[in-house]
Amino acid sequence: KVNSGSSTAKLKTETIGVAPGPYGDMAKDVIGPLLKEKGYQVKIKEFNDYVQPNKALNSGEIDANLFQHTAYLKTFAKQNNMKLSAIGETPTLGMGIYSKKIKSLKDLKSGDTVSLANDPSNLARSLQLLAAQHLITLKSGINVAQASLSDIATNPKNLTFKTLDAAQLPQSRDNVTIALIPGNYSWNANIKSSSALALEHLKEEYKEVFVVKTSQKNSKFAKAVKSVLKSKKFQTAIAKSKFKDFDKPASWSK
Amino acid sequence: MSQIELTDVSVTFKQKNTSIEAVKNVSLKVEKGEIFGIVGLSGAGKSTLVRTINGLQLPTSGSVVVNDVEITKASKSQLAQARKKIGFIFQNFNLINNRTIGQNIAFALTAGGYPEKQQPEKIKQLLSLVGLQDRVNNYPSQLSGGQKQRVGIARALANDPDILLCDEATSALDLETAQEIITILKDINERLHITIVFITHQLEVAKNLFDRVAVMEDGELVEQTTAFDLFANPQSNMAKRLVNRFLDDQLPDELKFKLRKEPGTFLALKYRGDYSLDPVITEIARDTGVSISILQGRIEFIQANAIGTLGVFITGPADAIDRAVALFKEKVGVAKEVEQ
Amino acid sequence: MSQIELTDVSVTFKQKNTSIEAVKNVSLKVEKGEIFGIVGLSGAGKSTLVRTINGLQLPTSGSVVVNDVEITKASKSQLAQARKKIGFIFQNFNLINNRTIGQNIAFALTAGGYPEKQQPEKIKQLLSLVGLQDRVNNYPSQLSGGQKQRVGIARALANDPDILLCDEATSALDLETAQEIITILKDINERLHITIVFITHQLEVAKNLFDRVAVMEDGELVEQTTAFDLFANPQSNMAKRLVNRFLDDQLPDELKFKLRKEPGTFLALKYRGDYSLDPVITEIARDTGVSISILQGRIEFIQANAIGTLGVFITGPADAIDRAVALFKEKVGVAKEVEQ
Amino acid sequence: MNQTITILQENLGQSLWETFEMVVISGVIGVVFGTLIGLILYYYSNSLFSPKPVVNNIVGFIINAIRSFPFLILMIVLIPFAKFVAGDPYTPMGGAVSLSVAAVPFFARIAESAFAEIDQGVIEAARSTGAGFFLIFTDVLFPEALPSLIRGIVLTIISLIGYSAMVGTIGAGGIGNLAIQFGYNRYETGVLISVIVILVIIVQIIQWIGDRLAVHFTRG
Amino acid sequence: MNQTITILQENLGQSLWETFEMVVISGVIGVVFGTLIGLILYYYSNSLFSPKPVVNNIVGFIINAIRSFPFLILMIVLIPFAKFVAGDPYTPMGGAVSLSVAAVPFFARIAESAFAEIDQGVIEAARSTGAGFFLIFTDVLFPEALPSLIRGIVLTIISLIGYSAMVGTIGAGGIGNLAIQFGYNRYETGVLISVIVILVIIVQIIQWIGDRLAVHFTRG
Ligand SMILES: Nc1ncnc2c1ncn2[C@@H]1O[C@H](COP(=O)(O)OP(=O)(O)OP(=O)(O)O)[C@@H](O)[C@H]1O
Ligand SMILES: Nc1ncnc2c1ncn2[C@@H]1O[C@H](COP(=O)(O)OP(=O)(O)OP(=O)(O)O)[C@@H](O)[C@H]1O
Ligand SMILES: [Mg+2]
Ligand SMILES: [Mg+2]
Repeated sequence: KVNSGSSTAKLKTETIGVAPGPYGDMAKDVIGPLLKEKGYQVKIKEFNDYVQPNKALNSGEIDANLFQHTAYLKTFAKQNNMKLSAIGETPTLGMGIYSKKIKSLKDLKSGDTVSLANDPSNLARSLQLLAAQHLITLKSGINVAQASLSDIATNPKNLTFKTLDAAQLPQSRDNVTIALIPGNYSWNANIKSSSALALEHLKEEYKEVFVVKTSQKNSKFAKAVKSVLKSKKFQTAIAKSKFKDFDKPASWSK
Repeated sequence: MSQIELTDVSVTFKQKNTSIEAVKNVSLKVEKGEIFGIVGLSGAGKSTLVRTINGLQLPTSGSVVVNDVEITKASKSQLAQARKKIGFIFQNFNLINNRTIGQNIAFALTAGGYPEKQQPEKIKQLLSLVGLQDRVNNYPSQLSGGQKQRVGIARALANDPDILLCDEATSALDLETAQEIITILKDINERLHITIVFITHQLEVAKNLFDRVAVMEDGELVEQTTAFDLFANPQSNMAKRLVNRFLDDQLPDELKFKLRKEPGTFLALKYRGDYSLDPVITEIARDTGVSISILQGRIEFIQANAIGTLGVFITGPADAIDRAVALFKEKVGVAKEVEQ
Repeated sequence: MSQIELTDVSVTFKQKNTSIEAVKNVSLKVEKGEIFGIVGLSGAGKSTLVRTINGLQLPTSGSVVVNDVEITKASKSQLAQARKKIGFIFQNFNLINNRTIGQNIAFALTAGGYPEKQQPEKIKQLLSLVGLQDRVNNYPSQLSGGQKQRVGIARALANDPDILLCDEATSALDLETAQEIITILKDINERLHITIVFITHQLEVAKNLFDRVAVMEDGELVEQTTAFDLFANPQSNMAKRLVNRFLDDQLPDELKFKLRKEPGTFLALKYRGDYSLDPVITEIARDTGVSISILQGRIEFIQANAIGTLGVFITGPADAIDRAVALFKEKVGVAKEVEQ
Repeated sequence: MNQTITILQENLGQSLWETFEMVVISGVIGVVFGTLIGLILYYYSNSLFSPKPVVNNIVGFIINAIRSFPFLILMIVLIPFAKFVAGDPYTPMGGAVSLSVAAVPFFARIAESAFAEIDQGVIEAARSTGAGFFLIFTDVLFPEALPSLIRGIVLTIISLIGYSAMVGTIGAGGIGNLAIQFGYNRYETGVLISVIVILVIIVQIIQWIGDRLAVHFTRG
Repeated sequence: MNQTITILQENLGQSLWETFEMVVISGVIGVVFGTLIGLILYYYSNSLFSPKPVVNNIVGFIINAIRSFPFLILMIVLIPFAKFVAGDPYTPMGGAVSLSVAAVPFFARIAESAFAEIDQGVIEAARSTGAGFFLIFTDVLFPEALPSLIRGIVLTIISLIGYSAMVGTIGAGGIGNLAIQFGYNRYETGVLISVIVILVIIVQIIQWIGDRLAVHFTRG
């Protein structure tokens, strides 16, 4: 029934849930126009939260979402018994360690404070980043995707950890020694990734994915999204947009 | 069966260390169409007693039966039903502050099931009865004390009650307005045979209004009698105290002093309903030759009998005075010589 | 300068469509140590007038000067200072509900700067003055109407005020308690020379208590006179209405009916302070040979003068009666024949 | 600055409308049912009516239990209910559901307090007429408590405006959420300040109207 | 289940203590300063005291302005202030700062309403003694408003417990945050339920005590 006609009257509206950050804008400003060409009017619904966009998707209130990475999606789907599927990756901005107090992680002194996000997904990533920088070690045998403060095995620098709402992290640099800021917030706060003391090595499983219900995985809309995300047009549009510095999906380099 | 029957009613207020027995074993009956008064000193328990009649105060023990309904055991709806026919005029008015006078009365009318459409007319009528027809849209705070009391009266009369309980319903009113109200109450009582229970400390009111009267002292009912006998023949100490203070004015000190310098004898003649039409004074004067001047006194006509005291000053020859005093003692029954 | 001087005081309450002139151009002076009464019908403007004296009600126009302080223009602290020496007894008590009787009085004491340590003693004293010494720890809701009023009186007396404003301070009290209070007030007035302004509709109170009295009608001050002249010689219509109702009891219908069947004449003798010590009745009886019986009446001693009315019934030969009536008319001044 | 204006132009109108929708719906429901429940609490505790501690305690317990939920949790727990009531829970309507559920017990306590302050003497007089409870409510309790209730309504509405900022969690929108999405999550200070200025004006107007009404209905 | 118990064992004690700390501090500050401001609002609006619409409007405007901030935004805006007051803003103490700032205007309106309900006649009588305002406050306004104030305090404390769940945003901890972090973000339903049960019990106890006190101090 859906044609690729250009008449707006015939456009089918699809709602995409997003969380705070650049991905909503990406969905609206870059993906939206491309989908419109395929006959879909994209409506963005903003959630101030990381749980509800999946719940809303699962219960059919929205048609897709774009706010999470694969690791989060897997854990969430498993824990909540949901059948959700990623149907394509988008460019992603990684987490970084930033500071207004020190110039290098080497300057960290014993007892310095570290702010990190309090939501499980970002917290786990932050801990992994700290571990990767050898600031802490994590217990062995844990699920690193769900690591929490209690999973810290050693903390040689005696760092004090402050878990905050992720949006608070950029501002927290005034009050702590270092802050681990997820990409979307550092981007929002206009913090240059070049100023980071360290950057996350963005694993594939931390790339942002476009998610629909598994049962809808092969719907016309899903197919349209897939084709948009794989298209050259999308890559050029990203290159011209403010998202041009984001980590590209692995498939693009091929 | 009487319209109101209290049997052995007691009300005790429990407090931390003590308890106050406001009403002690009071039994009384009020018949339909009667105007029944309750008098007593401040704090005697009058208000508390009357409040048991419409169930505002549950007695600690005893039974209250009104119109054959046992108030103490009545169900909620029975009680509401009973109350529709019992008007209550409160000592402290208890008007709805945020509603106009008219709305205050409309409330009572609606409560009694008076048709809404005819209410404005009835409200006008009730308010003009108490002289407040032009105040229908005023709020209670815009009225004087006496005006508020009159609204309370109008409200209590709204539903043509069978029984009207009045707790010092005229105490905030001047004599003229009070007497107008009392005339209205008496008229209603006569026309509609409603029963009125009326607390007052104004004995003028008692005298003009009551058929029977109960005297309370410290929670107890110390006397129950007719209004006339209360004044003519008080039995209890409390009744005597109340009535004597009303009837027997004290001779002022200045007068006593003046009299001391004059030759003569001062007598307080007690009229107790029998001698009023006999020309006692002139007869004795003629018989003994003394001169008698009337200094002071109060003779009330209560239910067509004269009751009161007259302070007279007797002058003349010493022996004539003695004879006159003796005659007065004999004729007027209770004559009392006042020490000068 | 007088202690209280009101000059041309008017108070108008504005309402939506109308405005109520509660007080109209009232000027009066009250001297130090005087007991000044205000009487009038319900709604006459008495409370409103008195409230202007301590600034609770600002006059719409006119000036109020108390102890040389212009109340209408006083600063906040001047006003507070002035009020410390003005006690006010409210018509509706206005006690602090959530504080005990003792605390209510302690509040006034503290306000007046009474040393905290001596307060319990003073409170005891004040409460026993009004007969409530055992109620110091009770809350107002646990008191009867009259008891609350007595607490209000005790509170107003707490700070040994120079001026005491009493708005129907005894209206909720029985006669006995009221007279006790009045004795107390008189005593305080005599001992401490405090000035008392007293609103009442109880003319017994007026008679016993007042030096001078103002009569209000519809917001206007229609008469200002001594207490004696109010009763002896009322000038304004309103004063006459008030006084006559107090002094002249109506002859009951039953008696009129009875008298009609008897041969004789009914006379209402008006005593107006002059003839009390003259044995008028016995003299006239002797001179004319008629018999005179006293049916009803009230003779009050007000400031050592007898004032009142006596209803007498004259029997005897027709011509003798005529002569007696003529003599009464001549001697008692204002004798009035009552149509039968 | 330009950015701010663009964002406001795009979002302000709708956000305002969403907030209006949510606050009006939950305000009305909160006030109506809150008054009702406040009345029940009052009725079953006042010695002049029908003191039944059991009923009072049960009702009190239920509304306390609801009040015990942090609003965020309440919102989540209520999603199925919101879906049942509003179809799509992730809309202003859905937000209004949880706001209403929060508002009812809040206002119930305010109403209970307003009724409890009424002079017992006036209620005695009302009872003495034999009036039914409904009439006593409409003609005595309500007018006597009205000034208090109005002040309570203002308190509730302003609280609801505050709470409505949180419904962004379930994507319900509104002006508070606008402030959070842009001002908080995206550090668009211009948007934040604009929204707060607008909120201050709205709150001020509501307070002003409420104060005026409260004074108007105080005749005592 | 085991997981739940472990989490509770590890966190419950401290979270409870943090909530207690925050609610008590902000409750006390809110009630004390709220009463004060409520008194100011009352004083400058009541015809028996010193009706000064200007002062009243300015104070009213300031507290309305504070109330206009969504709590989340308020918290963020106040971080520098919290840092100044509490040293480290990301602590329960820091949370208590924003809770206090929110509680003061909330309670100010409650107090204002409680004072406004007092019978004018009683205040006239108090004024007639020439008493100063402070004495009138302690001996008349306060006791007469006390039952209302107590009910308002209960309302405020319970609201603060609810709000305190949000201070997790700035890492201030507390039991509400425990529910959100574990129960909501980590799907530990056991923790969520346990926390809510605890909250229900706490709220119930506070209400119970408040009701009893309110009745006790109502002597009218
Ligand atoms: N709720 C209460 N708690 C304690 N004592 C009370 C209560 N109500 C009344 N009393 C006491 O009971 C006694 C009788 O009070 P009541 O009001 O019946 O007196 P009353 O005869 O109407 O007096 P008054 O003429 O002064 O109105 C008084 O001593 C009063 O203090
Ligand atoms: N706030 C007000 N607004 C409007 N009218 C008022 C107000 N206060 C008093 N009045 C009116 O002013 C007139 C005088 O009232 P005031 O209270 O002075 O009478 P009063 O002589 O004390 O009467 P009472 O003996 O009944 O107490 C009355 O008609 C009253 O209704
Ligand atoms: Mg009484
Ligand atoms: Mg008056």
